Amino acid sequence: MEGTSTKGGVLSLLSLLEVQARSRRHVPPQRSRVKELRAEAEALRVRREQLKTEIQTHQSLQRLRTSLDRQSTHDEEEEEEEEEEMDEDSENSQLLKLMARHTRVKDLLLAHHLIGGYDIVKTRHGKGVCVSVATAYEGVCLETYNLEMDLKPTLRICRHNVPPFVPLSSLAEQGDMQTDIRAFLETLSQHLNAFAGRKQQLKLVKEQHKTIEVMESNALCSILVLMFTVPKTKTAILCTLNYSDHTACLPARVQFECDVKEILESTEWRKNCSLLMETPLHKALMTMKKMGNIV
Amino acid sequence: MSSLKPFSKLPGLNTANILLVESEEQFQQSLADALVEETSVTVNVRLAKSLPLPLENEESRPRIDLVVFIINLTSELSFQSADASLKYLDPGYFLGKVCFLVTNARNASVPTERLDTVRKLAASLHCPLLFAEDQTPDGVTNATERLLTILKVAAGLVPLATALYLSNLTQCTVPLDIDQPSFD
Amino acid sequence: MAAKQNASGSAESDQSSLAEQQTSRSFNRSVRVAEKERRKTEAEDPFVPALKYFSDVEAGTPLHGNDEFERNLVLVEKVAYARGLSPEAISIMLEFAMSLRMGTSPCVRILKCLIPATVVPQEAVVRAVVWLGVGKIPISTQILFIKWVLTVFDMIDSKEQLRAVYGFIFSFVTEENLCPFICHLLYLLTRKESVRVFRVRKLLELQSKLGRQPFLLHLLSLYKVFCPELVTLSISSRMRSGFRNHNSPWKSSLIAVQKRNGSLLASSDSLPLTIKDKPNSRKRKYGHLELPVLNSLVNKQAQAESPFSRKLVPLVQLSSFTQLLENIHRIELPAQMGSLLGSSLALQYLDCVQDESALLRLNFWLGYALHEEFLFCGDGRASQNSEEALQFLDKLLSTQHFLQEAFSSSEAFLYKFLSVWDGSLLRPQILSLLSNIPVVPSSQIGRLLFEPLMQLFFTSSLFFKCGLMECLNNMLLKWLTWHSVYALEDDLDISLNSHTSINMTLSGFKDSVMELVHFVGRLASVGLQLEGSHSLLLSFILDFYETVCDTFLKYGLPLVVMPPPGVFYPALFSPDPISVDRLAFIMYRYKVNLTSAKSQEKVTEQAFHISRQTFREFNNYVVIMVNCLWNSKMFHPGMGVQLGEELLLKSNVPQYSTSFDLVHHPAFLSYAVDFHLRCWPGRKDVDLDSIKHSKPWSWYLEYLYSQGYDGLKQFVPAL
Amino acid sequence: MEDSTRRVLQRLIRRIPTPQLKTTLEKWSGMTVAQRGSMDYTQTKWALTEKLLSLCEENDWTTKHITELEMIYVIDNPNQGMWHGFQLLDPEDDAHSVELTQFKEQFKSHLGELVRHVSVKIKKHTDEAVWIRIAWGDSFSRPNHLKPTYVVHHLQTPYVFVTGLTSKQKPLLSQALVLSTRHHTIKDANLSGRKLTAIRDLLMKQYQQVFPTNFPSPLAEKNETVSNPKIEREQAGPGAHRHQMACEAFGDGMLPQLQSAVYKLETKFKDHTNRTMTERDEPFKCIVKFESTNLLESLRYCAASGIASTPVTPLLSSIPLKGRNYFVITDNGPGPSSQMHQSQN
Repeated sequence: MEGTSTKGGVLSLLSLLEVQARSRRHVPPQRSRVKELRAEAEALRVRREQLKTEIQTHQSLQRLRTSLDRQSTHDEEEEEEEEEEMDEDSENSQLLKLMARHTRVKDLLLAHHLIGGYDIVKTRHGKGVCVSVATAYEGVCLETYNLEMDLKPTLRICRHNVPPFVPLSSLAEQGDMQTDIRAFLETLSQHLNAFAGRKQQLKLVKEQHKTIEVMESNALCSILVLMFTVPKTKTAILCTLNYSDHTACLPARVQFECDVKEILESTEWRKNCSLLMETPLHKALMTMKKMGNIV
Repeated sequence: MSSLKPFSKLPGLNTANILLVESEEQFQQSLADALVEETSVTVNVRLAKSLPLPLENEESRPRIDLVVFIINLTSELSFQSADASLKYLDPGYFLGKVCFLVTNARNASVPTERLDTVRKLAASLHCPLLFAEDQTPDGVTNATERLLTILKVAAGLVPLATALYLSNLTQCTVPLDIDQPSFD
Repeated sequence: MAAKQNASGSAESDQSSLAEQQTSRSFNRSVRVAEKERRKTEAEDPFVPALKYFSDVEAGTPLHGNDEFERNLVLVEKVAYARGLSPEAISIMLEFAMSLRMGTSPCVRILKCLIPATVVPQEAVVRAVVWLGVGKIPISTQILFIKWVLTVFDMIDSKEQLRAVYGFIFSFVTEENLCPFICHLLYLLTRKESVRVFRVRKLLELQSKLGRQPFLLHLLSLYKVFCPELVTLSISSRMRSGFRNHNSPWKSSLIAVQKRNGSLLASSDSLPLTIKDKPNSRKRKYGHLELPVLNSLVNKQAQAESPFSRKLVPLVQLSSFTQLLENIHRIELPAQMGSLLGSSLALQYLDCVQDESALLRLNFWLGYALHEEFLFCGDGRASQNSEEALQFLDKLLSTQHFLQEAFSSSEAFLYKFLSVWDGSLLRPQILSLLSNIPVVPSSQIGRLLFEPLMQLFFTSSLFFKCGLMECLNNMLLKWLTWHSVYALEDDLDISLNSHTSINMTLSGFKDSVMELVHFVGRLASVGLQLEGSHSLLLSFILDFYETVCDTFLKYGLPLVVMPPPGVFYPALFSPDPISVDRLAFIMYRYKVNLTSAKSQEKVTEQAFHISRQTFREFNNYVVIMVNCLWNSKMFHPGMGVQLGEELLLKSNVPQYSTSFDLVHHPAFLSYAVDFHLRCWPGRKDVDLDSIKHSKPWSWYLEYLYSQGYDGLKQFVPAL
Repeated sequence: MEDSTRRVLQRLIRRIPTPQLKTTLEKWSGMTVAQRGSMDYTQTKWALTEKLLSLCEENDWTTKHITELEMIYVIDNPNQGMWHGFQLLDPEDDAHSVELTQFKEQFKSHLGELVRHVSVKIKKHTDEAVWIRIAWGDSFSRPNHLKPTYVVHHLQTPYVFVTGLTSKQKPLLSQALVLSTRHHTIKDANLSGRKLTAIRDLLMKQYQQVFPTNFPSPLAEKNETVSNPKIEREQAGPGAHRHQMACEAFGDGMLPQLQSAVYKLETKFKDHTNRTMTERDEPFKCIVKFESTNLLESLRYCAASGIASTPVTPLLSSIPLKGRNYFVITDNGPGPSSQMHQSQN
């Protein structure tokens, strides 16, 4: 009664066999080492051929490209000799030409994108466009922001990932978007770049100047309160940077607070003030450090 | 729409090609992975959400030896899409080159009528109706093996057996209602 | 001590009180010991005063800003969630909550924390139920209470008093929101005597009002099991699980407490493990599956409660048969049903006592569990190949083997399961269950068995094919055995199954067997063809025919069916000698059966008539075998295998006619060569034909017999 | 010390699950180092509560301390209770130069003018979020610290997140906020959920949005799965497109965990033949509620797997787009109602 009937029964043994058979089937068939190597060599050869041809086409493309570039700059007669040079080329020169053009255009687009131009993509079968605005600070590419807009009936921003504290809607109203979008995008990108710049500065400050305490900051990075300490006297100086112009990376107002007034009277601190107004924060602080005004 | 034809292309040497149609695209992947493990013949698997298949793959697509419709009984949608896909198959396929694979048949949330409809469909097309346990690895391997058994025959790799012959033996039949009360 | 009281309380009524009390004491003792420990631990902690507070806080004490109440309740909750509450604690808290002494608001919170540590005293539950009647408890809370009862049902130490108020509980079904839960509770409490006409009428009335609600259907179907004459509506077996599990509010904490008390209970649980599977498999229905320890607890209850499983050990000392009868009669409700299934002694008595209602109950519950677990599983438990399922089926199997017959419910289940089976899930169990099913009338057999099996057989792997062959062989064996056991010489009416009252005439039985044999014949021929006559499959097939060829002599069933050519030839030409030998043996047995049948036909009048066809087939086969093995007259005209002369010539096999004699037959070639070497050690060039000469031939045959080919040995002289 | 303080403390400790209790108390200034050391967190909640109450006696903590503690806990576990989003409208010119200190004063004073008994506590969280805890009283009763309102605002942004606010207190709070943030009006953003973070991310667009672009990010290029050459996906193209559409509609990567979205459809019966129904003036109402542990995830899956049609119907896509999860759809043209039907499948 205890001995359960299926255990060890013929049926369960059959199942066991089946499992074993499966496991046996799933080991790949033994192939001799030599065969493998041959196959590998063959594969490699094929690959090499492919690469060769690719290189060739690429080279010819390059030649065409250069010629095209020259065409756009230089004058005709060279272009002609270009032409005949082309003619002795193989019959698919036409195709190559097209490809060349294509690559050229693409490169141009890319360049435009890299230098921070907005690139525009048609969406929903031309019913809308998607504009992306890249931001950068001191040659460092930062976030890219996107706007998706309806074209009909009127130009309208329907989707975007611009942070909420950037007054997008008001910008859209002021720089009247309908008439010239370019201007609007211009201002927007100013805002965004400035914001990105400020954020970057703050980040850098936090990284580079551990001795300086960031008392307060906000999401827009429009207000920044720092705490300096004067080396010898160890007096604390509270520095408030106010970026009231949101399209700028530099503060519009800088003010120091310190219970030892005469420090602030001193010329060097006046200089510091202007320094902070003119140069990016982290650099300014660097110089101030060098001057020995702050720790 | 162009319909898929069983004999429009030449068969490959010692190869069998199977098309798994499943609207949910869940089970087909694991099945496919298991199917291509087969070493005795080279099995090519094509996965589709529904028929008709896109025209652009027309050339690259090999001759399909077996079309499997995977139906998840818990979802009405799954059945509907399979049903809708059927009309894009050449009648030639229904001579033993189509089969239905049903999952979740033992699930409590399945209305009994649905299973009956699937049965009726399979029976009316003289196709085999397989059941599979897609949850457990064993279930998957088993389903794979059963498909392979049919596929090999359908691809003409089994001597003395043809697709039509096998499907005659295995085709689904509509059961008269087996609802004699079971608790007395 | 709750358990004790009501044990003696119920003692007045029934006369088996003596034994019962003893055992209930023995049980109570263990609990009491546990209690003592608990008391000790509680002595120092502030739990006792907290309980005290709840026991004698007077009604109408303000609740708001009542920190004392708050603190005490927190205390109780803490204990409850940590170790669970002792029986007294439960009675006190339940009493407090349901009596609404401090209004309805604390009710829910208290109910939620009623986690029993060991058992729930039943009279506490009864009182609470009474409060349901009087108190103005909000309906949601009432539902919560019933849910709680359902959750801890198996931990209620005894159900006698609950049953006593069956009618009272029943009266709640009219309350629409409570109805499902009440039905569930009734379902667990119902006994034969509690089924009454007016109750049935009430339920039917409700059904007409609420529609065919599953919970009503289930209660009704249970009623129907007890009193089929009262319940006349037909209940579809495909009905879904009616009672969902309501244990959600307590589940996690229950698990936790069980886990913690686990060790203690495990130690105090002295139950043969045979009982264990069933409760947990039933538990699954109510979703307690994840409480392994609860099961042991349940078993403890089972032990405490069902006098039967309790007397497992002293069963031998049972003096009077009447006592036993009572005990069997008082086996109650699934958990106990399970224990019943588990223990062989119980089954033994059940078998000889033939308690119809108990069997009905068993079947009902079994069919239920099977459907629940394998046909209508929830999303979570889609993967059924779990250990429980396995144990469950194995248990069922061993039970069936013990009883030598299948439960009709499991049979019904199998038919449904086959139609959705993938062919691998629990294959060994399912196939061996299948091999137990009683004879299926030939009108049904095709639809119920053959069609699903065909599809599975031809699409599944070789191993499944072999398995199915094995299974069908066993099925045939069982049928034949039943026949030989139950067939009465004087009349041909045979009852095939002592419990399921299938009676069929001998001819009917013969038809079924014939159907089966022919079916297997079909499967075998095509199967061999598809699998390239794989020798493993072939051997399983030959097993089957070894059974078939002896139906008359071994099992006295007047029936002889020859194997189809699709089996005969692959066996004859198979490259392994064993198969050929076994074929020879089978043919020999056929011969013996046929001859004896013929002789009987001569002597007795009412013997059966074997068709000329059968004889013709047999003779034909024999001729072929002899011709190709011995006389090396292969492909002679007038034989089964015929080929055009020119074709054979084209094949340019030298003297093709000899190519399948015992010397050249691929199966025996190696033997021939070996024999040749032994016979003429000197000879360099092997000339097998030289074996054909009369003397060496007889030696050769001797040599083959010496290698253990008895089939051939018996076959040859039989010619 | 007062009884009320004790109760506040008791309630608070019961609210804080034992594992968090330690970390929370560590951050709190109310206890001496020795006292912190003396805490044994393996003890039961009950014992801990007792211990803290006794400490409360000896350090005589005021309600201030306790609320301090509460704030620490709430700020660390913000995803509790129902949070509602509000949006400040038409800012004044100097709205952008509002900074913390002045905001603090302004808010306190404004609220003080509106309500006699109110205790306000403002705390700046590390991520530029300003947390405000308000315990309301009215002109007769003292502030009730058991049911405080929590307000979260990011300076210079037009969004405010509130929990535990009754309709009675709403106008007061609104006014105080509007004035102290230099805006003219405030409106309900129709966005609410159990997870503050989710609501915040959704409104402030702090989740990964996807836009159509010529220059796919290197990440997107990288994760192309190398699959078995024998397996070919026939409709790979459309699938990818569907996925792209889904991502453009709902965003990529981890999405804000929104639990529900409610659509209220109000439509008039239009049929000339049936006057009586047509002339009913109150509209037919139908409410569709989508619920899930992470609704946006599920919607994205629906779209990506083709269960829901792409391009995604505005009704669904406007959840992340407009940042709201409660919509009322009335008959202005057949458009929305038809979409409604679509959105249900």
